[in-house]
Amino acid sequence: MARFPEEYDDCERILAPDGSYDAEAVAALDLTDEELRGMYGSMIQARALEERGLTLQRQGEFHFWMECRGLEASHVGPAAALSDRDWMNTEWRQYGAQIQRGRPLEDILLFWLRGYEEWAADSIAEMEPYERRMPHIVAVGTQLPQTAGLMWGRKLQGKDEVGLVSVGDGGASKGDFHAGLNFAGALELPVVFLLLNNQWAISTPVERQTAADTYADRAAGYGFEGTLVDGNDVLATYRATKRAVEAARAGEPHLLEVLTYRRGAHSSSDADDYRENVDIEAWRERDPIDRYETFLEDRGLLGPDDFESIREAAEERAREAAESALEIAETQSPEEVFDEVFANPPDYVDDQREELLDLVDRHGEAAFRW
Amino acid sequence: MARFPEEYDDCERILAPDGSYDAEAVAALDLTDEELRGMYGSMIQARALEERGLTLQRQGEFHFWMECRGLEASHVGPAAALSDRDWMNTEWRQYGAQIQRGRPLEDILLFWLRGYEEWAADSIAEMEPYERRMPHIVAVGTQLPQTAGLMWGRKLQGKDEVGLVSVGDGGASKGDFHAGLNFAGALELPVVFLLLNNQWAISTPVERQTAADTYADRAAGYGFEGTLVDGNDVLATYRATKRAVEAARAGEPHLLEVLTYRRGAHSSSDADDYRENVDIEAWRERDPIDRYETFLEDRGLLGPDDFESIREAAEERAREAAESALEIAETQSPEEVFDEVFANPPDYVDDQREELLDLVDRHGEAAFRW
Amino acid sequence: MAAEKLTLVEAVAEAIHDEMAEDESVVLLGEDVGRSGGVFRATEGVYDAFGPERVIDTPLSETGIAGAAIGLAASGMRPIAEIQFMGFTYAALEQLFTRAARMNARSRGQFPCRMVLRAPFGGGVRAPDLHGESMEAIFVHHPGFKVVAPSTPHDAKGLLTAAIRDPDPVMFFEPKKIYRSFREDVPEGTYETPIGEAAVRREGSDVSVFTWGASTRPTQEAAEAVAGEGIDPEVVDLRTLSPMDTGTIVESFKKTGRAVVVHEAPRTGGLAGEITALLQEEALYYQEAPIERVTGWDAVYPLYELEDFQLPNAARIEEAIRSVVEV
Amino acid sequence: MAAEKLTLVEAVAEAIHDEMAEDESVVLLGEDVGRSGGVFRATEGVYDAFGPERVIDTPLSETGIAGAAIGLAASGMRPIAEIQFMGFTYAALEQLFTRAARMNARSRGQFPCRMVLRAPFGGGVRAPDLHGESMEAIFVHHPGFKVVAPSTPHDAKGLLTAAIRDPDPVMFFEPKKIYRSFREDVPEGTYETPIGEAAVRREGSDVSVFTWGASTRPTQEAAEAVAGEGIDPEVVDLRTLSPMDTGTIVESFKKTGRAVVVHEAPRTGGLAGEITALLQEEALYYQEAPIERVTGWDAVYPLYELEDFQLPNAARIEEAIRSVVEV
Ligand SMILES: Cc1ncc(C[n+]2csc(CCOP(=O)(O)OP(=O)(O)O)c2C)c(N)n1
Ligand SMILES: Cc1ncc(C[n+]2csc(CCOP(=O)(O)OP(=O)(O)O)c2C)c(N)n1
Ligand SMILES: [Mg+2]
Ligand SMILES: [Mg+2]
Repeated sequence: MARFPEEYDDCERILAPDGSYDAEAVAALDLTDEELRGMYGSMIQARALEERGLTLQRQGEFHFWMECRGLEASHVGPAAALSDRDWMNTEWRQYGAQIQRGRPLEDILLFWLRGYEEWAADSIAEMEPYERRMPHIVAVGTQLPQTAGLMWGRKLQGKDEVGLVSVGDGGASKGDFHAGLNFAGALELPVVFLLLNNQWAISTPVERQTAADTYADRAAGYGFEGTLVDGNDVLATYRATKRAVEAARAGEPHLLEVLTYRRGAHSSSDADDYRENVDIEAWRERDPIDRYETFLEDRGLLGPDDFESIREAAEERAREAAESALEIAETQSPEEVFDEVFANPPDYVDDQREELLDLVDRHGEAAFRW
Repeated sequence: MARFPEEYDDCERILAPDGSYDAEAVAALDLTDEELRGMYGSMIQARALEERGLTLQRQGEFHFWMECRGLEASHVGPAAALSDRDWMNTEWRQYGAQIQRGRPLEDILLFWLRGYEEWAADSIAEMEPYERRMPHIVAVGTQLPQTAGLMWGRKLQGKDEVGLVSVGDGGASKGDFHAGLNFAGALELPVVFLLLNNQWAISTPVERQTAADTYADRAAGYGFEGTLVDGNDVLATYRATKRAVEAARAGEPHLLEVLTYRRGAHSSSDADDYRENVDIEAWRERDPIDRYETFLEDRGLLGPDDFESIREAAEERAREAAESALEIAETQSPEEVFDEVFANPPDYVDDQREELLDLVDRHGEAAFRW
Repeated sequence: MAAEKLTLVEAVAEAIHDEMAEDESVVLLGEDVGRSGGVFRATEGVYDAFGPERVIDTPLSETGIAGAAIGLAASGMRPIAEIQFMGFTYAALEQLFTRAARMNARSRGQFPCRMVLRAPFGGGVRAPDLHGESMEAIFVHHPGFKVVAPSTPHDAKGLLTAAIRDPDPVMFFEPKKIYRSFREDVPEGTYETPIGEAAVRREGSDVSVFTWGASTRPTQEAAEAVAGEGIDPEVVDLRTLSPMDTGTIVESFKKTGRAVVVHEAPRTGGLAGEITALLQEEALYYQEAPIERVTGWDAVYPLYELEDFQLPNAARIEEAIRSVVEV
Repeated sequence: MAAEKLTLVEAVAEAIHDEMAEDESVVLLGEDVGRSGGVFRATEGVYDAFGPERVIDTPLSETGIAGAAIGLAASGMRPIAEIQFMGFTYAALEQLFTRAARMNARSRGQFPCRMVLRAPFGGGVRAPDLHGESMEAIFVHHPGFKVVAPSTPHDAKGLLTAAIRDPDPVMFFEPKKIYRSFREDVPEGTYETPIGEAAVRREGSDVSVFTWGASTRPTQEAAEAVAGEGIDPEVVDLRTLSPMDTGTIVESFKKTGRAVVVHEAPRTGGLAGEITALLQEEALYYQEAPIERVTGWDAVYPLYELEDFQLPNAARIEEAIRSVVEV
């Protein structure tokens, strides 16, 4: 695989790294100024959250954090292209996509602190757009056939909804990838597969992950179309997803490969000392936020002062959200071990909960800490 | 997916259903008369074995049998294209491939009677060509990454060997398919993937198995080439495999889709009452043996009397092999339950074997039969 | 309620049929479950009744089937997924363990994983490798599942109905050896046999024999045989393996003070160990003899003719009963 | 032999390194095992020593890793496959159960499946879901595997060496919580700690405590604590879970007449049941009190701070010891 989007003839792009752009294509996007500014806000908020998360992880408040800088456009554009009724099953690293759909920062952070998620809605019908997602998976790739099933169910219920599901260049090697795409093709399900090719799966570069020229090439093997897009161009990822979502709504799944680059470490547990011939600098020059700022300025939508104030506000929100999330997480108590293990719990759950609470009672919580 | 090979522009063929052929292509095959007759013998022997197996199954001698008629060319040609040192991991249904490589009929049948296989060779170095295979898998598709691993190992040992592994149109939906092909591509392994598209996986037709236009299209997603071949043309399957084997030997895996049709039931347990719009007759007209006989006659290699005598000899051999296999299988004794559970068995194996033998001793074998 | 004489496999088909008729959100998916009615005909007639929208012959991928079922459940549907044989559930385990079992907990109740995964289990049908597996213990060990294994047509229908209605993921294992072994009266119309309740198949006072699935048959035979010798065994068919009916198990043991556990699964790490530990903890002071296990051997499942020596048979069970009673 | 102070994870790396140096047919494969030295650095330095031919960063597919390892074994190589966490072995189970465990039997010895599958197991590192699994029981239950779980650097090196040399598929589970908890003298050069032998970590006469992996630490702590109260526990670290060292287990119990089994895995269907059944069968008449289990709860593994309440700790173990001794 080649490394840069421009090395592929058929890689879609609207914004070049230097901020120059295809004005006609922009016009055709039919995005309001508000919407264009909104995507910027999401990217900035994602980066601010990222920085907060990293800091808190270093301070020992978070056990774990996944890095996201430079990847913002790859998932913010796609999230923006969804309708409110659509579903979005992204992975943890895609903070920007969650933010773009309106998920509260606190909620995002709480997942990192507690490992589970909560919904406010009582039923699917009452869900906010950001709530239209399944809980995060941990076993990479398993979300793909699950999303196929989810959208199959919604289709059977006569809903006109599309599901966007993301997977990485690494996750694309799992058998679930194959099953998910093949089911979607065979059953004509309204699913857009967003392949976030950031060229690394922990320490494994994409060249060792697969000999394929592009991931988009895999679509043909499932009977539908694939598209390759510059993942650092938020307008291009938006446009391609929009098109894919339309196709999916008409019963034709789509595989969208979004080519970007993981500049940071894999996660806070990763020493990131294994890369050979990396060119982080070249990718920093292709930063998705920088080029979008140049565009926004050129279009007169935002200026340097705005950038500054938006950033500051985003940092402030990230700080507040983190504080509040940490506070909420503090309140976890031992009996939560048994919360919702079952929807209709057998007796032993109560028995064991009592056993635990009795132990905690007699020995004190401290005896359980290490 | 279309149903007949001729509906695909790029489907390779040498012999047409009516026996007419591309003489230049035949010359280029560089096959001796002996070799051309040999493939005929294998196909005839496979069909004779098939008939014997079905009869014995109906008589209750075999518990289970998988049907093969009409599929002979799809695997005999590929088996013939291998060198003696190459490996071949086909599935059970491919009797002809085993026969072509010299596997004794008795040995093939014994697998159906005992569920395990035996090798005469002490080591890989001493194996006959037909012994160069892994034991049959039962979980469909699992053979693919295994064959990748096998050939990886042989490559690491500096051997110039290629592995041919077969999978069906159904098995191609398993995650193992994805893993096997992707590993082979990424690690540049000498593997030829033989996709035997007989258009049915038990009751599931290929149109419901996948929306892909051809399976050969999947190769690009793993970074190598794919070819579609008329699976009822033994010369075409031979040629395409030969080419694929050469590519694999040079480090380039290959996906060979061989398009044929399962005319019979899936297995002896299958009522075969589920097919819609089947055109068995159209496929009988495309029978691989019929067209090859026309070819052989035209070339003066064999005539009607030869066909007759070859068939009779094949039937006789199948009968003898079955008798002998049944006789050998009779000799199974209770302690075999524990045979080779481990290469280096822990004590409990002996303990349990003794426990069983003691039970059999005291109660008699009859008490264990139902 | 009127009743009809059904085999176990017919009772399975009837439960599916009736629940699909009652609840539009029930769908059936799996390999060959539709047009062919399943390799064991356990879904016979269902496709004809409900058509290709609700009865789907899937591509050949157990990962895909389980994954899709999980997604269907999340969407609000109630999927019944068939895996052709328990030995083919292995490719579904990642989906089941990492997701089906955890979804309710990880979403704090927002997305219960209402699904049933059906698979025939156990040996005795002279089929190839992987067609005789009894690995129910691994599903019992992994938290988050309910695990059911009926042994009669009546229970098969009632338990499957309960499983389909249960909000949690239920692994429903059908004893294929006795799919067609006998018929019994099965009520027409829907009814539930509660998940989590064992059935005492034979009351007795001398020894408790615990078993489930196809092994209940040789166990009952053995019990009748030793009854002729003056031993009075109680036979408890667990029916549900998770949650186990610990009440019934412990009560029976307190009465008899002796126990034999019978299962087809390999001995080591099988559920006989769990039952023994339970009796230890709850009723040691009632115990009068070592608890014996009559199980499959710790062997790679032996095929065809050799199956006969792997599965617990009446002779072995009788012997175990006599041996614990004689102590 | 000279010795060096190593942590458990360093001992693992050393065993791999030494065996690769001794035997050309040993290769290492897995996600991130090469250039990065593994997410836990358990293969640190191995890539530098043996290069990209013998140390392979594979694509992200546990199915592929296990399948390739099985094929490598068939080719005559001796693969060591790493699965990043036990919770990711699930995608490998079909390959392992249907093939690795059966290959020797189904080829009647022609193709032994000489492979080691290494995976860190157990909780306690405050990592996300699937990073705290203890599902060793499912591998013990499936015939055809050997299953090893060391708890000290010395044993880790010796057992891994033995595992690599063993002709059968060995599941090698490393207690990640104590990867770096302490150092001990580990001999330089290669040596084998025999598979199938338990280690008595503390001799005692009042009660036998059976455990393995990371739980040996709180168990030893608890043993010392109650020793101060005049109770004299014997601590047996099983080290190998299949085959279990039934001799040592039964002997210890015959001596003490009382037992506690400690494991992180969920209680129901865990190996404590197996051990209890074994003691029942072999030594009931030595038994003086119910055998207690101190285990993980039957809960979906609780994460981060809540882990503390899931894992057996010294307080719970002490209490169980006291309770069985007081009877
Ligand atoms: C089944 C499974 N195997 C291994 C892991 C450990 N793991 C977590 S993230 C990761 C790499 C994923 O790479 P990619 O799919 O490219 O996503 P990215 O991290 O780049 O966003 C790995 C191996 C996992 N979570 N699940
Ligand atoms: C993992 C797995 N699932 C299901 C089965 C049951 N089964 C046996 S053969 C078969 C169909 C295979 O179809 P295909 O791959 O096209 O091969 P064919 O039978 O046509 O030769 C199925 C579903 C199996 N053996 N393995
Ligand atoms: Mg990546
Ligand atoms: Mg087929």
